Amino acid sequence: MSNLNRRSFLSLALGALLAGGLVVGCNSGGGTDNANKGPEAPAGAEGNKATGDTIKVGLVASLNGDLRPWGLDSDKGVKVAVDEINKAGGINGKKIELMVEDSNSSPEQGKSATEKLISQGAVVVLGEVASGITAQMANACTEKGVPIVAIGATRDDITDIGPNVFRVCYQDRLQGPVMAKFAFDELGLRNVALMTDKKQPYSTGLSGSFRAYFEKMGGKIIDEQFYESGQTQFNAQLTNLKAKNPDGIFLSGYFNEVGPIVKQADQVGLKNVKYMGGDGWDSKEILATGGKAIEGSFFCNHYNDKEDRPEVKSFLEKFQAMHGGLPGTTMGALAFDAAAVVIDALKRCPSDDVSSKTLAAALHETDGFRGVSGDITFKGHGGNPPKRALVVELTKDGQVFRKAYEVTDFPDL
Amino acid sequence: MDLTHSLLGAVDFGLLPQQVVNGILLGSIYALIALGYTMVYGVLRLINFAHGEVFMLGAYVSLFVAWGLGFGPGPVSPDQTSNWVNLVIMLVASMGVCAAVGMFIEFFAYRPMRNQPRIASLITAIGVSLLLQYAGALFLPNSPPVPIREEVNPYRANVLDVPLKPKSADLLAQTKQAQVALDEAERTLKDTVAAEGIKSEFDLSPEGKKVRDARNAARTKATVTQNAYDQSGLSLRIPYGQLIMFLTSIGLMLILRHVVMNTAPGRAMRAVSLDYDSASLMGVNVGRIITLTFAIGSALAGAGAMMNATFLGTPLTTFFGMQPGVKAFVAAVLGGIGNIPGAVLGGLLMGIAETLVVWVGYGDYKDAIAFVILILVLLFRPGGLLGSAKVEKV
Amino acid sequence: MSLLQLEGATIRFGGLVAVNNVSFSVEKGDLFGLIGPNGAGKTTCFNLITGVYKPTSGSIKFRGSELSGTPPNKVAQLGIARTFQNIRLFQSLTVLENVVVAAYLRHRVALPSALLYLPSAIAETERLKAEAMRLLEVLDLDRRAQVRSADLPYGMQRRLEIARAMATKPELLLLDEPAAGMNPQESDDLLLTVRQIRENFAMTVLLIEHDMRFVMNLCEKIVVLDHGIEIAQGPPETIRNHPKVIEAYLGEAV
Amino acid sequence: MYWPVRLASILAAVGGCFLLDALARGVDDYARRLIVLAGIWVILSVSLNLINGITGQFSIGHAAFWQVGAYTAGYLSVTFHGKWGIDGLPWMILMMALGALMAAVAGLIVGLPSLRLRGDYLAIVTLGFGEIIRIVVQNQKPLGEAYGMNVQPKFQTVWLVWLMAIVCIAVCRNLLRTAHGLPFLAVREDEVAAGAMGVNVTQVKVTAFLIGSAFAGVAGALLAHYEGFISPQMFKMEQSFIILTMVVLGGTGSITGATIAAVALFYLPERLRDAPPVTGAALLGGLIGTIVAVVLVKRTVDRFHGPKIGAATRYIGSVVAGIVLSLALGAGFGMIPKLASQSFEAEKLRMVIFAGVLIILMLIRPQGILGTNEFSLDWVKSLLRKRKAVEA
Repeated sequence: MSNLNRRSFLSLALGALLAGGLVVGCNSGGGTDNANKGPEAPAGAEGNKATGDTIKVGLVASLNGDLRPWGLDSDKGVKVAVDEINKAGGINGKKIELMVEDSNSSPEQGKSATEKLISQGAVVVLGEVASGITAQMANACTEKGVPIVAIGATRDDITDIGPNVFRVCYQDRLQGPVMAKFAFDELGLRNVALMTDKKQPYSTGLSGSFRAYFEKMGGKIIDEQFYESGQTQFNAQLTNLKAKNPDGIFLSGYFNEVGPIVKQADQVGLKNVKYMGGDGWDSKEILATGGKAIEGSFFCNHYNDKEDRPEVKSFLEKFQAMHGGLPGTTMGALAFDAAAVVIDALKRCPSDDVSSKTLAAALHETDGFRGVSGDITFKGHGGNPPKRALVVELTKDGQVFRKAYEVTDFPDL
Repeated sequence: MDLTHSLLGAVDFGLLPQQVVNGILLGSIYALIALGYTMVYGVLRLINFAHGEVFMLGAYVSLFVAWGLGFGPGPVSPDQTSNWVNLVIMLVASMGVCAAVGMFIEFFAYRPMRNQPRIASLITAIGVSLLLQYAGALFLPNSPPVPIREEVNPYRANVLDVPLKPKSADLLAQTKQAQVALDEAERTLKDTVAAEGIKSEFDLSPEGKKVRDARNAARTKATVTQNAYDQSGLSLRIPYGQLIMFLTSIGLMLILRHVVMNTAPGRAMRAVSLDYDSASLMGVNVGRIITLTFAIGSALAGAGAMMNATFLGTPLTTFFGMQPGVKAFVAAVLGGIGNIPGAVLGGLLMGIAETLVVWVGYGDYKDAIAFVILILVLLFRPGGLLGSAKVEKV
Repeated sequence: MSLLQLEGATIRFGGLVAVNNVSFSVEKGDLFGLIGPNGAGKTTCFNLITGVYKPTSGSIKFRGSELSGTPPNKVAQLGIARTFQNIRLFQSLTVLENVVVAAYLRHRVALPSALLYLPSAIAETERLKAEAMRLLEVLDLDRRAQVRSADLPYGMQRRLEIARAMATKPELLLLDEPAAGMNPQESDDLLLTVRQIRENFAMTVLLIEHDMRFVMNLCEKIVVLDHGIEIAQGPPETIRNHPKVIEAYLGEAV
Repeated sequence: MYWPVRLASILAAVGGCFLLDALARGVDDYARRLIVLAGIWVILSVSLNLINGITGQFSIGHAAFWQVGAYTAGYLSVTFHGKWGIDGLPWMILMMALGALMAAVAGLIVGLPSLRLRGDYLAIVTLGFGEIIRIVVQNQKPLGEAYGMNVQPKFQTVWLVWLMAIVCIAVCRNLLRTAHGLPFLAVREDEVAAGAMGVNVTQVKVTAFLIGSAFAGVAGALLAHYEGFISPQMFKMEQSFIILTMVVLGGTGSITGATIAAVALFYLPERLRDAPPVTGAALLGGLIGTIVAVVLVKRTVDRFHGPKIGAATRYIGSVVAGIVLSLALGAGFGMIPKLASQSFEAEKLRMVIFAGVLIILMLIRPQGILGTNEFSLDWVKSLLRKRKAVEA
């Protein structure tokens, strides 16, 4: 029927093969072969080796989609670091060739981008800012034996994916307890409610770690309300919360929703309540969306651009010079750190053998690297450097540094 | 199903009236956007997937107008004040630009497809929607997402308090007392901080910490008494913004209904929606009527966008139209798509349903409930609540 | 026992009684006409018989068993096939495919074997196609078998509708204005064809028609409806002179 | 002649898949991944084509079935793998079967309302169902909530994916080749007439949903075990739209069209990764030039009925005019310093180009690449014949 017959079937099968063959033809590069691979970690995953007079470094960033603001910042941050080393003559005479790919804020496109970078010879992959995408990328990198340095993926289990998964940010494992401790000890809060963005793995993870530590300290989590990013009205959740008499509310989501939530909480009639959150709050805009109600709230951050450490100052100057403006979010700094820590490790690689393998080894040896967001040490810590976490207060003039916590402040973690 | 939260344990029936009010206010946003959807669908039978993006553009227009009015991205001087005139300017600009954009999209993307199967226009609509999202992201400020400054809307923070049952006078006194005590404690703490010569209350000496603990205790007490006072009576809190949105959607519904029922273009719209070819044979300028419909529908999206952006302060990205767009479409179908009061009814119903789901403690299923209700309603009334399922002539 | 028997069949749409207490019976082998002015409820009658609508009250019996409430496809399986007033062909299918759809009713091979393209399914397809081709020959459409049905000229589309209905091998064939829009020549041809069908396929035919000449020449029994009410019944001669019928038609003309 | 041809084509299909697999071993992982994902998209597109194109049921929630399949297979693998004493290919086959089964159950649940609903109402119900599934999954602790879940064991082969794609294509094609497919087409064309001809409309619709969703379930199982990781993000609403777009773009009801469109639409954004950066001036100029070219081509399509040669010249003329205009405008806008200095990386543009191509294709060829035709030698021949006839 409808013009279908035997021949069309064959032509179809041929067409399919042809389509496949075309792609094969376009992309035939010298990758390693591990199709039909079993579940175990690959034995022959050797990663890439730098050849010629450049060292290829890949970056996956959300240049499109929901995470675009963070993606653009991480793109800029990495470029500052790469530009700096290349202007200084590169590493042992080899320039860094930065290859940027878009993840379109989606995990599977992030993975495609990663595989593309690896197939093009990247010895290391940088990114992403979101844990969900990073997890996919880490899977791909682990299979190929290429190290990955995550920028802002704070979810705890990301680094469990493989031995060469690194990150330059702290973990939710720390971030939650930091805020819990701060709430309990410094703010004197005892009855705290949570509001969690169910669509964001980041938010659910952070709420969980906050809850666990706060309860461990003797505080009470009196309620947890849920929403999804993209929603705009939260009166229903807040009305519920008000009836529970919280003295503090921990908002683990991103600032897009946090601002309006706090604003609406004021309208619902929540008074004298302290609002707290994680690094997802980090943005200048939260003051505009949260209005007066959000002033005097606290959240956990990686660094503060008003710190007078030399690293911060010089980073901000370089960023300003290159991009004509300051980074909108912390991701600029973290991305710079991710690139800088890789550059630092590349310098320690044997100059005749710059490869994924030697780089991973060098990364593991990183000890006390002075990053913009604080010292980074992988040595003895796997991919999770013991980073400090800052508690900052939102005032009408912006973020004001209030208290810093070290990992050592939490011996019970 | 996740049974971690027990159903009835979390329910506080005292909150029900407030939650229903919340639901109505939430629904009025859906209703406002759904009106535009239903207009376009009613006349053209086209699911205008780009409606959400027109809504998004409307919000950006409001943003730019707000910037132009002096409420720019930079710091705003404290004496910079706004009034309703500014809001009207934003509203008119937003509606106007959206109407233009709607007509533009109709002309370039939908008109050429008019004699094609409807699914083809649907795909074009999806294409337009993607294009506006991604192309918008290149040119419009969205990194980081930008909100409209709250200062531009002086009514945003206001709340209408409708007392149903008076609150306890005793508790009021206690609350005031607690607040005074808290203020006192804050002052003491401030003095202590100044005396110790440190930057903030978080670097206090052990003695100073005691002062702070006292302040914390006072704050907790103030919170508790305040809440007790609030809960001693029964009053409905209605934010001005949402109230205005509610009244606007009802008003627009009445106006639209009047236009569609009692005016010449309205009659033409109905004629086109009933039978396209006959209408054109009867001398209706179908092209113009469709353009007009798109203009009105898009202008409504513009109105909704302006209110959403200024009253709720949602930060804008070029992707933020998608979700309200889909929700509004569901509301329109729920009420009976093509039916103007149906769109409002559907929107309000969805708002109430979503709110009640949150009320019983299932906020994580909030976005699903709209669809569950939709499916149930359509199973029993395939034409939606107020719509009539078309009986096909055989 | 009559082949088809309507007893007090009634259907209301809201306030409108489209068919009001209509009773008539069609015997096996009849060439039965159903006439009346526009809006008399003729097509609604067809829709009641074929299960498109369920009667509000009254009964419709086919070979003695109740039809009302039976879904259209079951009615077709029981042996009643129809054509449509406003042609409803499967437009993007070919002429042959249109007929095979109807013949598929009597297929003997289950779906899985078709999905696997087993020989049984191929043979079955060939059988149904051959069957359909024979019907197309009867209606003189065989040379157009591979044409998209939407591309056929109007008269042929009407004939294809009949061929398609016949492919279900019905005992009772309902024709809804088969001659509508045809010129006198075409309509005469059709008349012969319908007679031929009845002879060769032993079918009973119930038809709605506006063309009085056509009905009077063809039908042996006629029922007249007006405003949903049955106003006359009998052989063509009786109907021709029936005062109520004349009034109904003349009234319409004025 | 039946069995020899049949066996030969089966062998050709299986052999072709292994050949592809062998070829894919020679390329890098990125290219291989694209080949695999393209296969998965082909399954999705062809299976939705059965529901949407062939049976005419307007479903825009296909990603939901995909998700059900993926999570079923993923969860079962994580929980039970290694406990039932099977591994490797048999396990994978089991997972595909179970994923298909669960997706078919979901298809049944969605198919049932379709008995009462038509067109846009059905569309919104399927869309809603997709969202419900996503939200329910997102709230399940055992399924990893919003984060998703790691799936072990991985099963990463090219041949299996493409074999399933071919099976899916073959099933749909077999259906259409026999008389059994006609009732499906009849339901699409006219439900009332189909019912009157004895077609059990209910059964046909539900069958279409069952088969279509089962294949989407297979695609889900394949994806879960290929990626080794699944998350609700991967099955969001936009994915359903993309699948739908593939079907419509390929030509409603055309299996080959769905296949070609799936491969093309999947590769397009990936290919665009390599496009060079453009300046603001060039972008603006190109945009206007493209619009003009499209309007001109569209005008020819709609209004020009002369000989083919004339049409062809007009097409070429339109495109040339578009290119010349974009170059001229690009140079013109280049005078404006702000536009000249602003550079857009292709990475940031690719989704815009994707959307643009989509709109342009629909405007120029709304019936889809292949219309309702299948791609075959006969079709090409008939096309050529028609063309000759017109020219003569």
